[in-house]
Amino acid sequence: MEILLAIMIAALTGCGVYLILRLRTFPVVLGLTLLSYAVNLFLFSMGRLLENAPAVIGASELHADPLPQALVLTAIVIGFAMTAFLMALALRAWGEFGSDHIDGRTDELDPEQRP
Amino acid sequence: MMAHMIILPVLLPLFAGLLILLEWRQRIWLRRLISLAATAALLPLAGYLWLQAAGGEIGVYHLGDWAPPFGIVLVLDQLAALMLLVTALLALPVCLQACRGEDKNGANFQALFQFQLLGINGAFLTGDLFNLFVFFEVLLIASYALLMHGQGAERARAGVHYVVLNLTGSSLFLFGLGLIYAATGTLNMADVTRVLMEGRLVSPLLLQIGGALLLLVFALKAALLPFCFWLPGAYAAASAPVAALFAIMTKVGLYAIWRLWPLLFGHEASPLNSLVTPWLWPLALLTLAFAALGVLSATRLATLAAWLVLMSVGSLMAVLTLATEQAWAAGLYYLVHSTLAAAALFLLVGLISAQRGLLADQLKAGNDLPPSLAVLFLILAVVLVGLPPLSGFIGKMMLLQATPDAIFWILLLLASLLSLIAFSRAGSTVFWRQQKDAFAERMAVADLIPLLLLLLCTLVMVLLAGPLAEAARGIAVQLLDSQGYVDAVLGSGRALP
Amino acid sequence: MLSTALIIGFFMVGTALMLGGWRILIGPTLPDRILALDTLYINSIALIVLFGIHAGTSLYFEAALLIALIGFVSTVAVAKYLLRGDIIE
Amino acid sequence: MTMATEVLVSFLILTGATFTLIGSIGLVRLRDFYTRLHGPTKATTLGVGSIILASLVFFTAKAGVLSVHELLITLFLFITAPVSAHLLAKAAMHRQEKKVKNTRGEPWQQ
Amino acid sequence: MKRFWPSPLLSLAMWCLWLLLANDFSAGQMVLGIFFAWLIPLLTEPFWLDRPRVRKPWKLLSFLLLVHRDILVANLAVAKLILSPPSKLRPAFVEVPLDIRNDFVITILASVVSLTPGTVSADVSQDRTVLLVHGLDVADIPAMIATIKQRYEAPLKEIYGC
Amino acid sequence: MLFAMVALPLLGALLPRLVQPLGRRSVAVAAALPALLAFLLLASAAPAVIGEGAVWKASLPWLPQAGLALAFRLDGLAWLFALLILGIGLLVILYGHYYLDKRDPGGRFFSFLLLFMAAMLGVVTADNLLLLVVFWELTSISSFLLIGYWSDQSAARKGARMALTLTGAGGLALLAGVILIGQTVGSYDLGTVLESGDRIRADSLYPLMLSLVLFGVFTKSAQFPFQFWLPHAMSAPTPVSAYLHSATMVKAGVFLLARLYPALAGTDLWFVLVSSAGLATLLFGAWMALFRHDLKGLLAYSTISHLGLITLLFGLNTSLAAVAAVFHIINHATFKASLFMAAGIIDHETGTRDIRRLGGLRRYLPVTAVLATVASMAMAGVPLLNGFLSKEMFFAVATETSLYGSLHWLVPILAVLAGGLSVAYSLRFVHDVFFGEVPPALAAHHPHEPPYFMRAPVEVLVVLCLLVGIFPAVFVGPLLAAAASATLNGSLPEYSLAIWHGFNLPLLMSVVALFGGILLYRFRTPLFALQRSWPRPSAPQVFEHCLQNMIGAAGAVVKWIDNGALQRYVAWLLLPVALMMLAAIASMPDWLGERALTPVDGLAVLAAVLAVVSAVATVLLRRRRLIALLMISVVGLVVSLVFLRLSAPDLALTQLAVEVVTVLLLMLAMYFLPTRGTIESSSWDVSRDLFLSISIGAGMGLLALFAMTHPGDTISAFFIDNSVPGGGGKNVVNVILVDFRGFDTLGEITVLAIAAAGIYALLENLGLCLPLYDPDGRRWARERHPLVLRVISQAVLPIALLVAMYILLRGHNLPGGGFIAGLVTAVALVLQYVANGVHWVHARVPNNYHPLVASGVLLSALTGLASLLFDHPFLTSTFSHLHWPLVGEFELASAMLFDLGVYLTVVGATLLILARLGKLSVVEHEESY
Ligand code: NA
Ligand code: NA
Repeated sequence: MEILLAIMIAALTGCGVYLILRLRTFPVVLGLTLLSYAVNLFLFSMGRLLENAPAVIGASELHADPLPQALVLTAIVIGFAMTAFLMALALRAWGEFGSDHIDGRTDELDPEQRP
Repeated sequence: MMAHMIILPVLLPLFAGLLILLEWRQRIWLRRLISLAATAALLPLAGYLWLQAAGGEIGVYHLGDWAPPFGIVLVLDQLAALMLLVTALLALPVCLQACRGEDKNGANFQALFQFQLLGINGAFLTGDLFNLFVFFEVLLIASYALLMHGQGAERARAGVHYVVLNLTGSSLFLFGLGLIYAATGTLNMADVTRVLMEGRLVSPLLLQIGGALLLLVFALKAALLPFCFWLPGAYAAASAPVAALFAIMTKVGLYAIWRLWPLLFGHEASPLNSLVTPWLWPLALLTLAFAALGVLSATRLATLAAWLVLMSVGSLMAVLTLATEQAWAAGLYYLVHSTLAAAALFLLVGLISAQRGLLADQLKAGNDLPPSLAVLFLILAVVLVGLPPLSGFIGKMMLLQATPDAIFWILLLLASLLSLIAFSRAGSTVFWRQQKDAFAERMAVADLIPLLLLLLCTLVMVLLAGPLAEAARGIAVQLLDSQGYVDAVLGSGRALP
Repeated sequence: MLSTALIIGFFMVGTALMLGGWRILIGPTLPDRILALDTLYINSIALIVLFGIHAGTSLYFEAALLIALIGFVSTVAVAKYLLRGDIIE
Repeated sequence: MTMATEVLVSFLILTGATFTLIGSIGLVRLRDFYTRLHGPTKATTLGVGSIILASLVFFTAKAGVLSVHELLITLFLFITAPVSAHLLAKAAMHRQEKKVKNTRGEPWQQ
Repeated sequence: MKRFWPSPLLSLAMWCLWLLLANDFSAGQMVLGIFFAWLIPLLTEPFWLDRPRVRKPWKLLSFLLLVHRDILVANLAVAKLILSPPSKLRPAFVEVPLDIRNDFVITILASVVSLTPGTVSADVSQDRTVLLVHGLDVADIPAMIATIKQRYEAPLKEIYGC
Repeated sequence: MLFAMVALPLLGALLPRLVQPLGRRSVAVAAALPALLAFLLLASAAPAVIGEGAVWKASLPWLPQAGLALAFRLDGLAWLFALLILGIGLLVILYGHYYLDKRDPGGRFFSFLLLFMAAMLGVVTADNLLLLVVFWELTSISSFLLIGYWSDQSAARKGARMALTLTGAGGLALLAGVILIGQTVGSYDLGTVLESGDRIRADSLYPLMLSLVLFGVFTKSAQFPFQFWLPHAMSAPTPVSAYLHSATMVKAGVFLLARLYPALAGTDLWFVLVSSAGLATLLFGAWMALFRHDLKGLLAYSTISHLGLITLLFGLNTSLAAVAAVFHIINHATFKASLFMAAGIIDHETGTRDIRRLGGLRRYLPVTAVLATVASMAMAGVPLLNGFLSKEMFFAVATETSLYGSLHWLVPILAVLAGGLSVAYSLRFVHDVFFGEVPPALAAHHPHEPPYFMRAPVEVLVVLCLLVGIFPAVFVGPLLAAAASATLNGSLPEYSLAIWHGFNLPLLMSVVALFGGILLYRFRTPLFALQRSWPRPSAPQVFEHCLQNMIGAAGAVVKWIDNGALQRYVAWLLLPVALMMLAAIASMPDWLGERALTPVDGLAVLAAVLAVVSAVATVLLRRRRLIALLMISVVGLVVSLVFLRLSAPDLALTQLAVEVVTVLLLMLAMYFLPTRGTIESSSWDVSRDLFLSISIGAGMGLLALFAMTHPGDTISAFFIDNSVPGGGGKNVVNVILVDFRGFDTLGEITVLAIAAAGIYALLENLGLCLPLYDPDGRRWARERHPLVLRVISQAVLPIALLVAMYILLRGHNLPGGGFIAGLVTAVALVLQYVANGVHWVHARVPNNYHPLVASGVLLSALTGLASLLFDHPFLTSTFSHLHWPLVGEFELASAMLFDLGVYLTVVGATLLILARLGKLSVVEHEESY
């Protein structure tokens, strides 16, 4: 299971990083989303894995490390807030210079796509 | 009750911001009142905390009454107190300036301003790594919004760059935290150090990578080359009060490095010690050089100011890596000076742009300007270039004395020469090359008050240079004593249930 | 016996998931992909419940409940986007 | 847990899983979107439904007290699933997705 | 009365739902359930369109049973269809004229049609007079229309008396 | 008293500016007053300092840590210079009052002048090297302001900038040198430094120190090759030129030579550097002076030349030469200042300073003519005038110098040549201006003698020239002795101040120089031709040109490093990560640790495959954005299933809920954004990105594997043990969130609140045009709100609320909690927006969610604050189990209240964000919040 999780983390991180390095705002947003999935899994895995051992007293005799879970929860919320802000910012940028290029370059943009 | 004073620098802005958001009838005067009151209250509070810390005893506050390393702690040592004080000193004038009308150019300014302070103060106080992350996010999201305050294409562009970079940074921060937790099994800064000292690391590798990632993120926040490219654009694009407030932002990154240097990065028991230290020195010098070139090539006053911020980052990072008492003392003095001076310059640039209409702060001949602005510009130039007798010179002098390195000397001196050239060009262009026909608007004295407050601070820094340097020395000594920190934080924990 | 049934069940639902994933990948039409995603959600409800039985705990029940309750919202949103572009108007 | 309940639970599980699978098979196998749209309803109704029943029986038998909250899942699905199908159909018609030749009747203009 | 307790039936439903959720029929949960059963209808009242009162509750129960039976049967039928070669399918878009006019009831009808495998309600005409249904394998269109109207629309009409 | 002497002009600098409204006269008085007082103080010190050779000291601590102190000393040398500064300063003020035009802002002028005066006094009286540097730089600044006084003239601005740049650079070098000296000596106290000359000279860094200090000196005193800034500083008003560029500032350099003579002089390096610079300057200045047509230009170059002479003298390394140098400082100050003022008078009366336009002025200004003639004779070194004496001394030491090895004869020869040149240009100054015939244009101008008090200063100085020249021993003897001994730190050589030393080599040289000079002047025309044939680049142009190139280059470098492309910034940020990862992979001891792997089954593999494939598909299909969105939500679904599988139900629930909201969010944005991207990245970019993403991905994966298989003890045991007894909850994760680490959660919901408020502000008055067609060019569907959706969404709302309440309440003991509950509620409400539109919803709920958000965070914060009332730290939780009849046992925990706050915040923030985005398409005017 650890190996599978590691592979997932690797894949999500890699894809996320690649997308962050794109030139348009939307792929970048997707990239950050993917990366935050990867981060969450990674952070979670730092508590080591346990099956059928939720950190609920009385539900099982073994308990998975609850701390990373709590951290991941916080991370998810913050990540959501950040994604929302970036998305809004992308809209603002699109409105400001009629291009969804991350550097606001308006060239190579077919006219009817301008707002 | 006095014990709870430590939490107030966090709670004050928090509640102020919330009250402003709660104020649904959108009465601008009421919001300003709340914001000003809270910001003003920070000053005596920070002063009190400074006096508390100045004794040399480290104050520890157990949130939720949970003893460290299990609960989150706030730690008030002299460094934290100093940073709080600087923030308060900076915040009040900036808030005043914003209340002169800038805050009307967009929604929620005052609330966001308070939240920004919340994040900054929290970052300075916390003794917990993950909590540090949380406060970083608080101050970042607030800064994103503040940067965009007033909107416009330039801000949008700078905003996208700033936000995307920092979001990436936040992800790296989390990766790093995870690795540090995996390596040490704890999140409390002091506890991490204790684990280090007791050699209970799961694996040095995990800590190395984790710590290095953290350092990278802090370097991004502090704007060290090659992670500094977001800075000039962002600072130049931001509206004057925001840019002035941002003068402390890079210092937050520096603070984080500084805080963790004795505990983690530079600790002799740390596997990071040999790994990261060699990198910072050259990068710091490169940053200094790069910033100097930027200062010379600036075509706008705001850009010039932004590059100067970067310049201070370079010098500070350099002395930081020396990790000697003298170097850190000099660095701390310089940190305070550079923060306040840069903020003052940003405010002044705002005033100048307001006077010059479309020309704004571009380095082109414009209309006649009120002599008061010229005088202030001259004084600020002297401060920032590091000419005697003002704080810049003293800071520069202390840096030189503390740094036995030829390259650093050459770069620092060249940097100040280049900024001297840049300032003389800028000043003679903006204030001397004037079309006589155009007339100057009347300058309301009230507009100058915030700026004068900041200048007063730098002046005090000159007059009380001796005592201040002594205090800085004290901070450096306390900071270098990592054992003392660990004992103070973990030793004073109540008996565990 | 129960465990055998569970294993077979897991296998079947898993295959169902795969098929859904396949449909998302190949499309061909956008509605197809959306439909496949919706199916994926529903199949995962089945999976979660099965897993609950397998683990002998009802701690995972809320997850299934949540998907059943709000999982359709994203499908609706995307469909509305295809219809009107503007999902909140 | 008695043999009978175990048999019952296993049966329900298999039924549910089967119909879930068939639903997805339909999703892959059928020719056009409109017919594929029918596939998932299996999964929604009988598929999930009987697995829910399995869980209900299982936990009731396990704990000895009646455990019926599983029913809510089906309830919610019955409320929400038709909307998804409805809107997807509308979307497909709006986009004039092609239908198999032998379809009688015409989709509506949206 | 209406202001403080807008919809008794909804409240009842809420209460049952709560007990189901809690999966625990203790006194505490019942009290808590009553609280929410009162509160939530009060909060959500403004969101409700005109909801017809249920005239014949017992009819409703039998109708539900009928629907479930049909679902079961249809599932088996459609399962066979799916596994048989697709070319043998006889799909069709069927326009079912509606007698009921109430939005709520029409929605229930549409949902029932969609839930019974083999038919998906694809659209409702703007004037609420026609329900467009897509059948997976329709042998005889008029027959299908009749079935829908008699098996589902009629009982609904009776239950809600509209 | 020393403090007073420096402080008076410093504080007095404000005076003129303040009294400006009271008229020009009062301005002049206000300026003169502080100077006069300071002068009197100085005079009062004369008996002690000059008479008994005492040294007055005064000191205050300033920055002991850095060795900086407010320490002053007044010895002979300081006194001499103070005398020049204050004495000539006073005269200049008097003169300037008449010189300045009515329209010129006199207040500003005199303020700067006094500021400069104070700075100079500081330089000469400083007893602490660092303090000396402080004042040194101040002189640069104030001279910058004075030179640029007529700021509307481009020449003035350029000249000022050039002067500031050079002297500023010099100042920085000086600072460096001084710090080096201080660190070698271990003190910045002047006395100590002067005592420890041997240690300094012995130090390995001595050459560096010396060159740094000398760089400062040469730039300040306009020594070759840094002489070029001085002539262009002449664009300053004449009083300034007279004061700064003849008497004082340029003397600061030579003063420093004198001051540090005991500490630095006496080595070959010193000799080579100082004397050769001096010699070169001496000749170059004299030569250039001869060809100036501008009176002030001529004087400026002659000043350069004389400074060179002084420097040369100091460079000769003999104490006699040093004495000569000091003596010449005195003399030069007097005659040069008077000449400058004379030039100013001429300019003032004739309106020109161009020698070619002048002539025969003796008819119009006879008195001035006489004064100027005498002064220039002094400059030329004619006997019976002070210039003659010091020149004699100079010749004397020049003949005796044994340095330059075999070339020792070179010095006297060149000395004579320079002497001749100075005679020539002095002659030119006098003859071309006051004699010969009057140019008609000039005659038309009707020049006449200036007001008496404008001429008086000149008279005073000229008289001094004569007195010193005739009775040196009386008038200058003691002063020279005191100053020289101070310079040499005690030991005075044997020298005599007499006009007549009998027939000797120096006298011969003087005569040769005198007649040679006259001949030079007589046959100057070929020389002018020769001079004109040489290229004469104007210094400011060259300087500006270099500066522009420098700035251009700097800009280019900056642009090259920072090309303004975010892609590169991010790459820079990620590059270290990638390298770290590669290093880690390379150095990784054992990927699989001792911890046993948890068993794998088909389902897990399947999920992993689904996730990986979908992630890759997201990347590949990113340009078809809707599909990419669907793909990424598959990833999200799988991730939450993984959480579920690995015993993290809370995470699974949260992930699922967030997933839905995120999709809504992206859909809202996608409506406006272009839905198809274009291919832009170059292949190099792509390969770079591939390298980064692959290495970082692989690294993170392997690190995760490494960490997962290497167990270590963590602090978590504490949470599990104390969750129920300490936190009163069975769901440890939730207890951590609301209790153990409630502070994090408070920050987290604050982030959410800030994001909401920020997004609200961000999207304010953002006008986006609404696409009329979908990406495939199809018109949008007609029906806005499908019936079925509307009805069902209404049915879902109460159910969702109920479920939310259920999840909220159970959160403390079972998976759930405020955040998930909040999202469920928010989703149900957003569904109302989707199904019925903004107007419909806002007719039913308050459409301003700010207060809701705020009250949520406020509730949580106040819950935490409550504990302060019981003097427990912020966020200290409490809980108790109540028992009610009929209801039975149930728990009340402050944490629940906290969680309620979380719930409200999440609902408010999510609605605020999504509704705001939704409203973008709804045309309506609403006031800014
Ligand atoms: Na793209
Ligand atoms: Na909208």
